[in-house]
Amino acid sequence: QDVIRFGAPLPITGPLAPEAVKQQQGYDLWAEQANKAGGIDVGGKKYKVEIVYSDYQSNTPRSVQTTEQMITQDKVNFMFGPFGSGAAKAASTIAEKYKVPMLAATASSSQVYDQNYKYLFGTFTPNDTLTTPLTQLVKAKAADVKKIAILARNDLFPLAIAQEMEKSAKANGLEVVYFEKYAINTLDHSATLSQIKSLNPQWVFVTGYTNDLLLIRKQMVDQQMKAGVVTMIAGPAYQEFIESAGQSAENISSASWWHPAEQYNGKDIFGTTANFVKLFKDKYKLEPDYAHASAAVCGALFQMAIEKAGSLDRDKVRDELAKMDVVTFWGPVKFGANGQINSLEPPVFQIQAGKPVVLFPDAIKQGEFKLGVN
Amino acid sequence: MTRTNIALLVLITCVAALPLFGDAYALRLGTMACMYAIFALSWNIVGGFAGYPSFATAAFFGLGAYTTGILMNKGVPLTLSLLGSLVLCLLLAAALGAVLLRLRGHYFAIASLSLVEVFRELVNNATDLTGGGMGLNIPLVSGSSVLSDATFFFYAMWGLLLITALVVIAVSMSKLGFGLNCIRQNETASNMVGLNSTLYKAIAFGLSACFVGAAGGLYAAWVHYIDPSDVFDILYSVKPIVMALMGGLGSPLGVVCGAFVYLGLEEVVWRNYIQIHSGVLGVLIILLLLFLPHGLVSLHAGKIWRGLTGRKAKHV
Amino acid sequence: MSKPGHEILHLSNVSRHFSGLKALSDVSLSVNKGEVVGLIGPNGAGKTTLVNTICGVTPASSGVVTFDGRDITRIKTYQSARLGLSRTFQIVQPFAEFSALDNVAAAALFSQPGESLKSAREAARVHLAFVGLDAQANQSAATLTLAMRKRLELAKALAMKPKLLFLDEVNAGLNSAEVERATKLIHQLAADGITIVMIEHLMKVVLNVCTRIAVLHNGKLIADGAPRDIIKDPAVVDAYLGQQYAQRNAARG
Amino acid sequence: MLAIQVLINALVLGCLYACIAIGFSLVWGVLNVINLIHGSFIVLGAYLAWGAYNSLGLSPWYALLIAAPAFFVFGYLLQRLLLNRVITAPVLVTLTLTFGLDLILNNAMIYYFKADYRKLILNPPTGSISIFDVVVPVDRLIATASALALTFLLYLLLRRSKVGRAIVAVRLDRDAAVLMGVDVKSIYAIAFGLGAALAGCAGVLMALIFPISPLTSSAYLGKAFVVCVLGGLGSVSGALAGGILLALVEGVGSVYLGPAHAVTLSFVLLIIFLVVRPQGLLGRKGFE
Amino acid sequence: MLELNGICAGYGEIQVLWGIDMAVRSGEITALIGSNGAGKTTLMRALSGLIPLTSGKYVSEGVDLSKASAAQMLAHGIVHVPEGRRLFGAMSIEDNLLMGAYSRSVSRSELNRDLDRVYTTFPKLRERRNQAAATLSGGEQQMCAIGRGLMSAPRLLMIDELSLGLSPLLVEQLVAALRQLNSEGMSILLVEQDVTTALDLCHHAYIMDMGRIVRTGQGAELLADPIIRDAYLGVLED
Ligand SMILES: Nc1ncnc2c1ncn2[C@@H]1O[C@H](COP(=O)(O)OP(=O)(O)OP(=O)(O)O)[C@@H](O)[C@H]1O
Ligand SMILES: Nc1ncnc2c1ncn2[C@@H]1O[C@H](COP(=O)(O)OP(=O)(O)OP(=O)(O)O)[C@@H](O)[C@H]1O
Ligand SMILES: [Mg+2]
Ligand SMILES: [Mg+2]
Repeated sequence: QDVIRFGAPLPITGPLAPEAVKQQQGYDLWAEQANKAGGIDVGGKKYKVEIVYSDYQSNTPRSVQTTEQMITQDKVNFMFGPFGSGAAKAASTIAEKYKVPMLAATASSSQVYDQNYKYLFGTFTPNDTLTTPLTQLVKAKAADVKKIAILARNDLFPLAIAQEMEKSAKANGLEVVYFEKYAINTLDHSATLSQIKSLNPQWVFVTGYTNDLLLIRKQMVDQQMKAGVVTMIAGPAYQEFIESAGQSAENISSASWWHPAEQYNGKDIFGTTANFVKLFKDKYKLEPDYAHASAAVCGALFQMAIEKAGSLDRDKVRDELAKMDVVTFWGPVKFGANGQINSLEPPVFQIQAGKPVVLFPDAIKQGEFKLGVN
Repeated sequence: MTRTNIALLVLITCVAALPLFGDAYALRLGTMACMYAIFALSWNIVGGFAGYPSFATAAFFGLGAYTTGILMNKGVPLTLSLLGSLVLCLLLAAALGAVLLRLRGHYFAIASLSLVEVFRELVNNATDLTGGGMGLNIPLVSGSSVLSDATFFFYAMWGLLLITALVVIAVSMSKLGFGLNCIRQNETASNMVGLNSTLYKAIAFGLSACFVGAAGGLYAAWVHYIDPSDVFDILYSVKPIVMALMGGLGSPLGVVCGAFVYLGLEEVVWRNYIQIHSGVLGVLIILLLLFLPHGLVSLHAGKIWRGLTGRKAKHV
Repeated sequence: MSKPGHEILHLSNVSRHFSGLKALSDVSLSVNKGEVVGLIGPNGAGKTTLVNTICGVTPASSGVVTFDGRDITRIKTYQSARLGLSRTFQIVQPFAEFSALDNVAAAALFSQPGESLKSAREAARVHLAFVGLDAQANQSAATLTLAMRKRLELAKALAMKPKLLFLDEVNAGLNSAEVERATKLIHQLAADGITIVMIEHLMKVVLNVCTRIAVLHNGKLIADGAPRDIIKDPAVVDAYLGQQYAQRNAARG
Repeated sequence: MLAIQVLINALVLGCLYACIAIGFSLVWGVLNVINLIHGSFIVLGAYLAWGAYNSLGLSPWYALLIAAPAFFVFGYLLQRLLLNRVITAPVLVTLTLTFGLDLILNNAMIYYFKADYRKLILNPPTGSISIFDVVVPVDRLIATASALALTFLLYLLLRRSKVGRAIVAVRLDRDAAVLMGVDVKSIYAIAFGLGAALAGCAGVLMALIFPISPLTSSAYLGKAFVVCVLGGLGSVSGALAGGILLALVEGVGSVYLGPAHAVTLSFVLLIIFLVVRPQGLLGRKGFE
Repeated sequence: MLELNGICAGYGEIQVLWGIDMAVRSGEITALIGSNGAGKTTLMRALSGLIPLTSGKYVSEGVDLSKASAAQMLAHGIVHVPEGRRLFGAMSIEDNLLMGAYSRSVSRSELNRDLDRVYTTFPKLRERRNQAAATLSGGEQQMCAIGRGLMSAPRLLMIDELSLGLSPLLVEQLVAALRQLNSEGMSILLVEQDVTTALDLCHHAYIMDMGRIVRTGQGAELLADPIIRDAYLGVLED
């Protein structure tokens, strides 16, 4: 039986470990679907999908090492990128050297793509596509929001998105009364939050990974900090954030690249967004979030490109990816010259009654923006 | 020159033959092995000879990486940048060493550990120069193909290892090495016989930092992209110690063997156990410590013989 | 004083305290070249501290120390060693893993600039032979007996070619025969022109070798003079020697 | 007002830091072992509290009563069976051993609990009290009180009880303690067990305040290190002083220099402290 | 009180004691004299269970103690005051004394009575009871060490190097204290370099050399023996 091997480096241990689970679930779901359909059709011949996993211990140098190992030793045909912007950027150097197409499921920062590599593609639009609609929504719905405080984890993705936020806040006439980074591994934010509280911002914007956001949210409540708008990126899209934050998640707003409420009718193996959500729920008894979906769509995109190329030749598949212009359950997919997707319109949402409710774009809107976070 | 030092040079020479057999990934592993051997040898100058348990390896690795990265971004060629890393780490470590090495034992360990944190946060916050949390791109010094690239960096790292080993051997045979040995055994007495221990320790700390710094620079050029949490990873400090302990504290041959064996184990375990590799590695470390408390160098024929015949080894 | 000669060591008003505790207060003392000065005093009087202060191990809190006409109050230990001040430790401080030979070689090597390891080892053999440790030259210091380690201390101190030698209780814990041997060595050193300051509780040794005795009590110098006078000094008897000793001494005449 | 709020925050946080550090300090001070597994013990304690609350409905205060003996036994056995074999070896050997143990425990936790973050949410929530605009969260207050109580208990134990005196004696002079008839191996095991029990209890208390994940162990360990050195090794009151000092530096630093610099500041402070006063805030010179 | 039969012991592969036969009589002061490295300390360490015997046995009042641990020796009332005092420096005098009583399970009031007895023997200790042991002068430390030994309720007190590094005055005081304790019925085994003092104080003495007992006899008798004078007393005049 012929197989196509895909390499997927995952941060199974170390600080990013929770993300590894999501990515693996997304990849596995796609592989299962593809194999159930008989495999990938390459010029009339069916190939089974096999995904090779490895743990890079949330350590960027190791992700580079494992990428090379997968390409040279495990002889994978194609690569998925490691998690996040930093590792994807580092690993893409290897893919570029070996001329192996790499699809990064979770790299949004434009810095990842600024080397104009030919073999790297990513399914997250640039960070400003999240912050701009957010700002516009707040401007439109809460005119009295004048002051914003921004607190960012000092790490590639969270910091990049905070900087975008600062830009778009300034562009929209908001006053940025506080902009600070916090160190990775910070346990206590109470002093920082007390200070923010004393500045009386109407909008508090925080970035970080799920644990940072949970920590900060809890300590905001402890400090009895109230604000008209509280935005957190990227945790609130995750079910575990909502569960762990409980009551305090209410009215937190966020933005992400995908939402299960979207209604695309795709040409990929999953078809409609609803179908993807159903398949995912059946398999994992969980509501999928954007991280699951992005991993799955990466597989689906590879499948389409390979089938279109009708060959396993890496350059041909790469060219198909570069030319790609198609609608999927994830949304319309078209990559820019630098490899980053530029066709998505990321949704803005808010936690209401323990559920993420889409506020924007209007086409899939589920509810109205609510002010006031206690 | 002692027999073990000759054995060390022979071992390193053998490693140079790797490109004849291995592909690019093997070369990557070889490059890593050389890098860790440099760390372990360097650590041994302070930790093994002078007996000061330093955790500062990661600090100077990161510093060296960023120095080279920044210089290369300013158009300085690789060799000069590496020299820059080496000299900067040498001088800075010597200066810091003069102050920090007044501390003994645990206290020194903690202070050197804090150096890593301080350096990382300084680099993290000097956003204009280093890119901070956004990381730093380093221009490619690319050869033509994947393999020639890998070979280039392998030999570069190997060469650095050879230089490090030669320097360490020279130190071990010199007055400096003798003095560091005195300091380890009894610092009060060392001072009393006219040994300027502050100077000796500063030199030792400087030497133990400079090759680590150069290796950091080479690493940065090799991977093209660094960020603070990668290069100031505390594991770069811890692993050389584990390697030195596994190989045999104080013996240059031992620590290099320790480095190679540790990396070999890590690679095998990592490949075979996706979910539980770090646990398995932990078990191996513990078993090695319990059954080979004096390191691999103690594993010579006599020892095995005594072990088999059940006679107790002599403890001194 | 007993022997004429120029002043080699001078302390004026030297004090040293350890957070509140005054271990030395206003000690003024001078030692002339060629003298053998005994430094006695009750336990905790500050004798060891005085040596530490002179050698720069615990620098003086106030006061001035001069050696050979040079101010050495703030000098580093290793510098004092190179100037020709050497000492033995009350609690022996060998390089435990080194052989006896290398212990002494270290002393020769680092105290004299320009010495090479090879020539230091050669010099070390001579000093080991002098203290009678030549048979143990290759034995590691950790396995030597206490008496041998005390002799090793002495060999180390000698290898530094001292002008002024401090001996801190070199006889403590030695039996009478050993003490006698050590005393002979000290006599010989004095004859070679080395100035010696010795701290000692064994009065018979002190009386046997010292040309002068200084007495410390509670960090203060309470007496300084010829041995025969000192042991009759009531203050010294009260603080240090005890009535029994004085009586025995008086009985002997 | 901000100043007072920051000060209060720091006091409360300082006590929590002390609680994190105290077991670590005890083990380091008595056994001369830098116990790298301490952070993972704390996390395991937090899981215990989480599990007890979510599956048995047991409030964390009762979980303390389970955690203390359970961790004591765990620590006691670990020391008795494993660490005692290399206890006389140089410090780096025991350090490497605990490094290996930590790899195992942490990996096991990731394997069983998965790496996602959990949070113990009390129902109903405890809320915060505010006096003149100064806010203090009740759960932190309770945790602080418990931390102080634990600290005080340990202090009493070391100062007043026979076992406590033996622990101190072993720390000061192992051989002399043997001569007094002290069974050094079991005292070591008791000390390590106590250290583990304190870590477990700290974990239970931290579960109320911080998200729970195997991945936070290094953050706890880092804090324990700093607090312990600031306060003085093996000193109970020192841990408290060190904890509060650290919390103050972090708090003031993050307000006046920004939160990213607060960490740097605390480590720079640590280095300065080490060089100037290696015995720590309350350690006494010469009695290491 | 204590019978030693052919005791051999050492450190690892280094044998130090080569068949020691010795008897320590009840109610007497026994002195152990010998040149440096003769093995006196080693013998004491073996007797107190700090190092194991390689062969030989010792018996106290019919009980074989050859394999006893330090704690078991203490239980038999055999107490060792080690060379170099080995006080717990950061602990107060009183805590040091209480550590002496560690292996006994007695009531607080009995402990207080014993403390009182020690303080009566060494009044200086009562004065300084809360001072940290490390800050004491050498002689005070020696008193504290002996006091700590007394707190273990010894029937046989073994003291290694009684006068090491002590001023003549303090030696005088300690000797008086030991005489007093002995007159109250305590047996004492003493290692002492100052042969005159030791032979003067003891009832019986053993002389050790190279890990063997070479002479034994009554203190006064040995003191008069010219061979002993020659080998151990030296010619230095007092
Ligand atoms: N580093 C130190 N810290 C604190 N106190 C000290 C220190 N060194 C010495 N002391 C104290 O200073 C005093 C003098 O001590 P020193 O060692 O000089 O006495 P000594 O005369 O040598 O006594 P001995 O005859 O017992 O050796 C003592 O009370 C001692 O406790
Ligand atoms: N820990 C040890 N390891 C190896 N050998 C030792 C050890 N301790 C002592 N020795 C050796 O054992 C022998 C006897 O030593 P011991 O200390 O019993 O002598 P001692 O009679 O007490 O002498 P001193 O009068 O110097 O105290 C010596 O040769 C010594 O070197
Ligand atoms: Mg002294
Ligand atoms: Mg002895």
